[in-house]
Amino acid sequence: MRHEVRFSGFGGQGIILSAVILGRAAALYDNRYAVQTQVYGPEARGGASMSQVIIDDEPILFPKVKKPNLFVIMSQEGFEKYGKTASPDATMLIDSGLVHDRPECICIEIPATREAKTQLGRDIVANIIMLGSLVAATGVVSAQALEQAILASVPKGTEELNLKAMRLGFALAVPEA
Amino acid sequence: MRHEVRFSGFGGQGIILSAVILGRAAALYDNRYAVQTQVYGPEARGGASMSQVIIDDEPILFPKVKKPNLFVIMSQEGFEKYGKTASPDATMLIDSGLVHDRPECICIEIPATREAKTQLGRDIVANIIMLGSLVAATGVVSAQALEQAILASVPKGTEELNLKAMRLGFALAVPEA
Amino acid sequence: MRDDWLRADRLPHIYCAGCGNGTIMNCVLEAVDQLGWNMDETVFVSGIGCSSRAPGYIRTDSLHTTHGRALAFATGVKMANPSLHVLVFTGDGDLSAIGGNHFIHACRRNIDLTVVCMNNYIYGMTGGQGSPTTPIGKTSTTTPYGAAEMPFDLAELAVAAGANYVARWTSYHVTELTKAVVAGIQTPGFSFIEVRCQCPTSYGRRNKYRQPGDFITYLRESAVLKDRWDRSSAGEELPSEKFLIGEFVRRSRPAMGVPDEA
Amino acid sequence: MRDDWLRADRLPHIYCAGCGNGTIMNCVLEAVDQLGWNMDETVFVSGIGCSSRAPGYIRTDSLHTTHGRALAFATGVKMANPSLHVLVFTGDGDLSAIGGNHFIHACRRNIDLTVVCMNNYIYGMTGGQGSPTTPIGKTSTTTPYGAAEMPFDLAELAVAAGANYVARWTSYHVTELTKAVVAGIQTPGFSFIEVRCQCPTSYGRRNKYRQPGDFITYLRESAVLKDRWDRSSAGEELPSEKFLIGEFVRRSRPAMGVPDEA
Amino acid sequence: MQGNVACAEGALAAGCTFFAGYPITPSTEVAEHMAAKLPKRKGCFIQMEDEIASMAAIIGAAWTGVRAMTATSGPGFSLMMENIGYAVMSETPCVLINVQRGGPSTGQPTMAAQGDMMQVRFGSHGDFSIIALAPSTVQECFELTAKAFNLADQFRCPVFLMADEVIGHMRERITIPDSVQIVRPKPLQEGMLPFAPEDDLIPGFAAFGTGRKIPVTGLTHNEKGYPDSTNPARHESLVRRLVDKIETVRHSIADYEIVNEEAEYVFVCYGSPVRTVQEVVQRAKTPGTGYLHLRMIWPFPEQLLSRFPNVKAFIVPELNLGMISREVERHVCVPVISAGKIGGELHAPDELVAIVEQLRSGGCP
Amino acid sequence: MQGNVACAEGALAAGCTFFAGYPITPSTEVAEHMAAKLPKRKGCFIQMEDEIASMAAIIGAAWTGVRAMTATSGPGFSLMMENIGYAVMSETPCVLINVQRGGPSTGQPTMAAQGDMMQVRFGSHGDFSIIALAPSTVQECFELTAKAFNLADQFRCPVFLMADEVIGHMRERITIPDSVQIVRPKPLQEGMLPFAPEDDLIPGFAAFGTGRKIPVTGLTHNEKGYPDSTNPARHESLVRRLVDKIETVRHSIADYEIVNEEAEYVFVCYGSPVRTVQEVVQRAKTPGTGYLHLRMIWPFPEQLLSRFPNVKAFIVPELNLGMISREVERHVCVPVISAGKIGGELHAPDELVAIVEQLRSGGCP
Amino acid sequence: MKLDIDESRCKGCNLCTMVCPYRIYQPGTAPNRRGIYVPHLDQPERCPNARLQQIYGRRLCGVCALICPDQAIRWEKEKPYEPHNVVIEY
Amino acid sequence: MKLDIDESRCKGCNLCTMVCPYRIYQPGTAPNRRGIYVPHLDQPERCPNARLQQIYGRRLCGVCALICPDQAIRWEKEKPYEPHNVVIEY
Ligand SMILES: Cc1ncc(C[n+]2csc(CCOP(=O)(O)OP(=O)(O)O)c2C)c(N)n1
Ligand SMILES: Cc1ncc(C[n+]2csc(CCOP(=O)(O)OP(=O)(O)O)c2C)c(N)n1
Ligand code: SF4
Ligand code: SF4
Ligand code: SF4
Ligand code: SF4
Ligand code: SF4
Ligand code: SF4
Ligand SMILES: [Mg+2]
Ligand SMILES: [Mg+2]
Repeated sequence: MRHEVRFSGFGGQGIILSAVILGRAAALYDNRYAVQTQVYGPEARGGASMSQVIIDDEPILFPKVKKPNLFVIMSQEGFEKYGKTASPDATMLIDSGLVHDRPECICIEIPATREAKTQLGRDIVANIIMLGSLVAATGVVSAQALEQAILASVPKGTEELNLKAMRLGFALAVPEA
Repeated sequence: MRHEVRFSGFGGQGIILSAVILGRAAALYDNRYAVQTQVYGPEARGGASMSQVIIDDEPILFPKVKKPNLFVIMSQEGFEKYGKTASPDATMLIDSGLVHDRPECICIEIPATREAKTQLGRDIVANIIMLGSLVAATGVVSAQALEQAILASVPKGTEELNLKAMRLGFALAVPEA
Repeated sequence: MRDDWLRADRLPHIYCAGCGNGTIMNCVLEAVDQLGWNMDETVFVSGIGCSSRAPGYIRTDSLHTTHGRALAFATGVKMANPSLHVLVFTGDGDLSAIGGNHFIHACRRNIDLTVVCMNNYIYGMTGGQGSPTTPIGKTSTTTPYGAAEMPFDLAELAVAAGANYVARWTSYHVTELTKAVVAGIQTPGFSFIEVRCQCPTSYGRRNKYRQPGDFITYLRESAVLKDRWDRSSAGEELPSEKFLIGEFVRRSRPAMGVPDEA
Repeated sequence: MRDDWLRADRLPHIYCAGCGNGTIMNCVLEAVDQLGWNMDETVFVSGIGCSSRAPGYIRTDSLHTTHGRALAFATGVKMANPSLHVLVFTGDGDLSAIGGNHFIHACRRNIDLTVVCMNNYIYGMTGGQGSPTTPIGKTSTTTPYGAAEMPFDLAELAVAAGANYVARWTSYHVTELTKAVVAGIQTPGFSFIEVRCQCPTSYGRRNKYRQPGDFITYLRESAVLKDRWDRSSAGEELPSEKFLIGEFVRRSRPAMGVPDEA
Repeated sequence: MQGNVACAEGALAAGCTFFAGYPITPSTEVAEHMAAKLPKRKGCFIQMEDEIASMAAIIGAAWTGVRAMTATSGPGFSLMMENIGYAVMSETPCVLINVQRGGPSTGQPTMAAQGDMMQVRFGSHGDFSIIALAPSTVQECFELTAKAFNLADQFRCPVFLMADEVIGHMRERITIPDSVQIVRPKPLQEGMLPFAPEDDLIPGFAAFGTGRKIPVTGLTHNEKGYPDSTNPARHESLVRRLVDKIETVRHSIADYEIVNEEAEYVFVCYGSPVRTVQEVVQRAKTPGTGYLHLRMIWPFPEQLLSRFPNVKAFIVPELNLGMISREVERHVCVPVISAGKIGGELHAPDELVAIVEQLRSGGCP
Repeated sequence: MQGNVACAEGALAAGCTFFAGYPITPSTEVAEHMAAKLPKRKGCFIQMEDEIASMAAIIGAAWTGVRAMTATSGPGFSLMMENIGYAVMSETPCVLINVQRGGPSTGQPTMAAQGDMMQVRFGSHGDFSIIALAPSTVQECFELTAKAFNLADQFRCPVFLMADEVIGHMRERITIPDSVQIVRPKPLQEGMLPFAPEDDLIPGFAAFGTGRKIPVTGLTHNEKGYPDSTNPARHESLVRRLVDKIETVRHSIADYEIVNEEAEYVFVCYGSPVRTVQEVVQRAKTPGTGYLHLRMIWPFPEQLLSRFPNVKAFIVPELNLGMISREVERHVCVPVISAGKIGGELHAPDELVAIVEQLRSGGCP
Repeated sequence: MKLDIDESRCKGCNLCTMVCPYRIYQPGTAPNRRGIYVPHLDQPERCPNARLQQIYGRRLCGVCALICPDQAIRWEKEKPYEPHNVVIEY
Repeated sequence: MKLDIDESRCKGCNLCTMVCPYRIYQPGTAPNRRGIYVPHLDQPERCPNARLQQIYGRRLCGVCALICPDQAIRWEKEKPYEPHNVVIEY
């Protein structure tokens, strides 16, 4: 099963790191194939940043996302530039505090930045919350793989904070589970 | 009639200027065709400098000298590098005070540098003496053309000196004329 | 008034929040505006870098050139038509890394240009590599263990290379900077104004000035007035974490490209 | 002794009669010989120009590179193997025209090189075009009406750019020059020795020093000892036709490529 | 007059008033002549710190509306590659003279070559096209340099005169006309955007200082000149236009001479080897031979190759190891004999005759 | 792992201990990774003042016997052209990585392209040859970079890894072997002159400091290394050897993959477009298609084109307006379809399928 | 004249809050649609520029506008011009 | 030690004639085979280097050899070594 996941938000939210972690989870810990790409450069600064991951069971040849089926959108501009055109059968997680519009596809609202600030005191981990929610809601990678990938990717000393964020993400996505 | 004339000597003797003057005489004042080329660069410095002129009645296509029929050689090194291989039917004028060897072809000895010094007090015009001798001995261009070309080519104020040198060259080439 | 000089259809610009480049643009436009310059006779030239994007936001003829070459292009513009006012925006990388040779030669020739260097100690545009002005010990993506090379003192270099006007300020000193640009413009020959400024994204982030305000505070606190120091220091060396601000030279060596009336 | 250092099979060299480059080669070889250097651990590097041909006559490993780039190549050699002694021969054009950027950066980094610049005020190799050191008013094939641009003071530039050792002598001052090369070599970091010298062919010919001896006389007479001037001048400016000789700086800023034992 | 001086005179006749350069053998006389002449005509001669700066300066000057030129040779040409790309992208009219010498690297500074013929077309990064001319006589040095300015202005691109050391240093008599034809760029119409093409794919030109407030950039840009470098469609349409404005007219602007269309053995030649070919074909009347002499090499006018119905082989004598012969090979299915020669000497007529004879006797040279 | 990081890791695995570079998008991560890793291995990372200096520094370093590399992209690559020629002429082994972005000029700094494929072969002045590789996966970034060092040492020439932004910034899992094969230059035999070729046309190598007193120059030189730049025969034999040492073995060193020799429609591809071709040919099994995937593009192994007996047309999908397609055209007489695409996006599989279908239905795309 | 922050330009860097001698700029507390915390103005009438610009015919102080990297600060004409009565706290 | 000018190297620049404190070098008067006016030596035994080099074990003065651009000046060993009696003129 091929998944094409698109992340977007503004610079500083860790959009690219999110994609890297997801790709790593799939490729290194779930033993599937993953290719991660991103939009670079100054035009992407200030404005919306974007990053994508393809996850597949067979080797990935054509490496570019054709039609994402999963979205993680963390800013209004990101939504406008990279989320608006989502196809109706896609699933989109949005940071509900930062994105004002809503897509036509399946939409899961996660108040990640707000929760990061209020519950964990650090809005910097909002992206990890979103990742947790993404995995909980879609199972695109296994929860264990995600956890391992997070541990392998975040700065020393912040592991606990990030795992908390991940678990918070799990919880926010499946509120009553 | 195609003439291929080769000049050689050491830097500072005015070897290139000689060729330029001869070409100019032919092209501008005798209304024939002339192409002048030369050897350049630091390797030519210190060592032997060389310059050539082709003079012809029809346009000159292939512009490089194939087999010079006229030589003007003003240093021993010039002789060794550019004169030694002259074909037997060629004519060579040499500065007899500076060139020690003699070629196998027709050789006309002109003590140009010595005469320039003793008669004119300036060895710098030895090349013009050689040019005068060349023209007197071979008629490769007309004497009038040579005179005009010299006047058009030498620094202001030195015209008279150079014409004297030219005439001295005429005289040296045809001692009893 | 200054707003006339801006291409409003391109704003907001691509600079990160709190980037010093925008501030420096303001001061330069304020200066040319104070001088009553005509937009149609003014040309802005730049190389490549965040700083070098500035001319693109200004409503005049402008030349956004290749990395490091702004001064060589500007030399062509000015020498071909000395009646144009030619100003150059450049960065520390653009001016003093790849462009160092054009810099010293433009100083030497004393071409009648006004050059404003946005010195943020880093290559901002490419994401934060060390530059020839990165202070010893500071981290960047190419100096992960701290910069080990001595940085240039750009103002001193400009003086030694021959420029007629040289000054240094920071993006905090907006009024002094504006005045220096005016003074530089009014000095025939090459005028060089170095402006130390904040890059919160590429430099600040790795060196504890992630917030623009913290960076501005650092600049304000490290800057020492040259005049005052010269008077009081008795030849001591400035502590290495400080730098001098003020006018370094104003003189009248032979210059090139000065318009006839000037 | 010095003769061992020469590639006798390439002599006489291509330099014109009386060219100062040959003299400067002698002094440098004398200096390394005095220091007891091993030919097999010594590398000479140069760019392109008459001056830059010098390494080709020396019996060591040598790198005759591209025009202006000698210092960048030398940086590679030295940083890859600091135990090699690396000396650079360069010309005023090679070093300060096309190579100016590598020059100031090598000074700034303070790479442990010894650089000898044969400053003959001209591009000799290409037949006498003006260089960044041609004095105002002097003629060359590209300044037929007299040079109009201010020349560089290479020694001052090296000081401002950060070199640890800077001196200037002339091809007349053979013993002082030899000592300066020794001192430069012994100073860790970048050592720069500018040598003003005669090019009778390309410069002298157009500027009344056609004879090597006249040129040498000019050099001797225009040179003013820096120490003496500093003591006696009371801050006046040196007359423009004179220049200072002597040691400009000797210091110990952080350097790169210094071998471990040094 | 020397070829290099004729180039300078051609530029002056065309109204060139700005020269920025850096000395290099064997092109230096172009600069030296401009240094002597421009100050007397209120033009600007400036010797820059290197070739990168020289190229930059002429682009800057060109935007003030003057005709600007530089001259160099191999090593300097290599250094100009980045800014040549900038001239292409910014559509700046300018003229470069490359008096070719033996490469690679420092190589043979004083010897002739035509080794930069592929470099001039492909030496800068990315996709682009340029116009390149090559003189084979001192007269053509004058004429083609003057023409280069017109082409540069008309097509708003860098135009190259690819001379070689033989032509550059050769002295021949030339005829200088009283005046030369001058075609300046078409003006930027009122209300048009500065990078919006007209029907010929070329935008009108307005100089700096004329009130049009043009933002010039080397980034991919829109018709206003604003950067738009992450938009694939924008890049594609811009770069295709830059190429097409030159390539689509390659047959109509071709500058060439064809001798003996009936020939079986056809020389394709340019620059100084043309003279040897002429000697072989015209003077020696070597049977069955003819030639295509290209004065404009790029864009390459491949249709001219089909003007020889009886051709059995094309012979391409060049002072390199085979460059334009590659281009010929792309377009024909008869044998293409690359008669490359390096080292600094011209092909002797006999060498070319020998190739023809070998071909005629069925051999493969 | 990211493609750029894989390049750096490949270099480290191959024993590269010297990196000199200048940052430029999209290659910068190569330098950044080397900056982090080399100091820990007693190697030298140095950020130079520009790309000219970077290229110079690696040549200088290479002569001390270390493995040296730089990395850049279009504008920086253009600046390196002169010193690349020097590396060729001085027979200095070194490795350059070019992560290609959209040109000409500043163009599209963040978008992928393959627009420097002709430049790498012809971008420096004069005649020469080089070796150029192109990776299509992150794994190949690692492997081909390591291989590049071996080729550089074996052939004593600059070797280029022509990556592109897609591969450079893509993250894929890779397998890093415990060790990679390392082939160092053959030593300069006692009594041999430093530039005297052996049977393979390549001289032995001795590093500076080992007592061989080698005079290295970019001038035309004799076997001792002494300048001899006005001697035509010397130049010809030297430059021909420099070209021949690479070109004569082009078929034996070719690095490629051929799929479906029976194909009628054959893609010739390299770099990231290979992946689209694989998708079309292998996964979608588009009938009648096959491909030649070149990992080594220069020297061009034209004999491989004849391995497809049934070919009706070659299709060359490249991220440029047609570069390697030109080379294919030189060697075949069937139609060559240049499927160039610029702007930064890869060909979608459908686009290539459409070309095949149009060809099959007799149309001309 | 009325002091105004152009919300479409402001990126919330808070430099204005550092430099105004009157402390007119206060850090924003809620993000706008673009996610930016635009400062809010505390009694902007106190700004001498707002009060006196038209009288003096030139800009006074103006430090905030000069330092604002995003060209977001300006003074809009209010017509008809009426001087405000404000409490100035030194 | 014997002072000697290598005729195959000397280019006749006459710099040696300028610098020798003993005026040992005199401008040449006749060209050699290569056209060069090589200086001739006037009582070269007076050179302190010629006299004392072997005694002191190092080169003395040596200015002529240092300035000679063509590496044409050298001291050859004479065996067996015998001090010369020379008149030294100061
Ligand atoms: C020839 C070339 N090399 C490298 C680059 C990549 N590059 C673009 S901007 C830049 C550095 C800019 O630094 P600086 O001038 O300080 O500007 P800042 O972004 O910091 O304002 C570099 C290296 C380029 N565009 N061209
Ligand atoms: C890139 C490049 N540009 C120009 C040249 C031509 N060139 C060779 S030497 C030289 C000038 C040398 O001047 P300088 O360094 O002062 O040496 P000199 O000959 O005076 O000793 C020039 C311009 C070249 N070889 N390469
Ligand atoms: S990266 Fe730095 S210099 Fe560039 S816009 Fe951002 S803050 Fe400014
Ligand atoms: S041209 Fe000048 S620098 Fe060159 S060798 Fe002759 S005298 Fe020396
Ligand atoms: S102009 Fe001065 S007083 Fe007025 S708001 Fe700005 S900083 Fe404050
Ligand atoms: S300085 Fe400008 S951009 Fe920054 S917060 Fe204030 S108004 Fe906004
Ligand atoms: S200094 Fe040397 S080259 Fe000059 S004349 Fe004396 S011996 Fe000869
Ligand atoms: S060593 Fe001194 S004294 Fe002896 S010959 Fe030379 S210059 Fe004269
Ligand atoms: Mg910067
Ligand atoms: Mg010089």
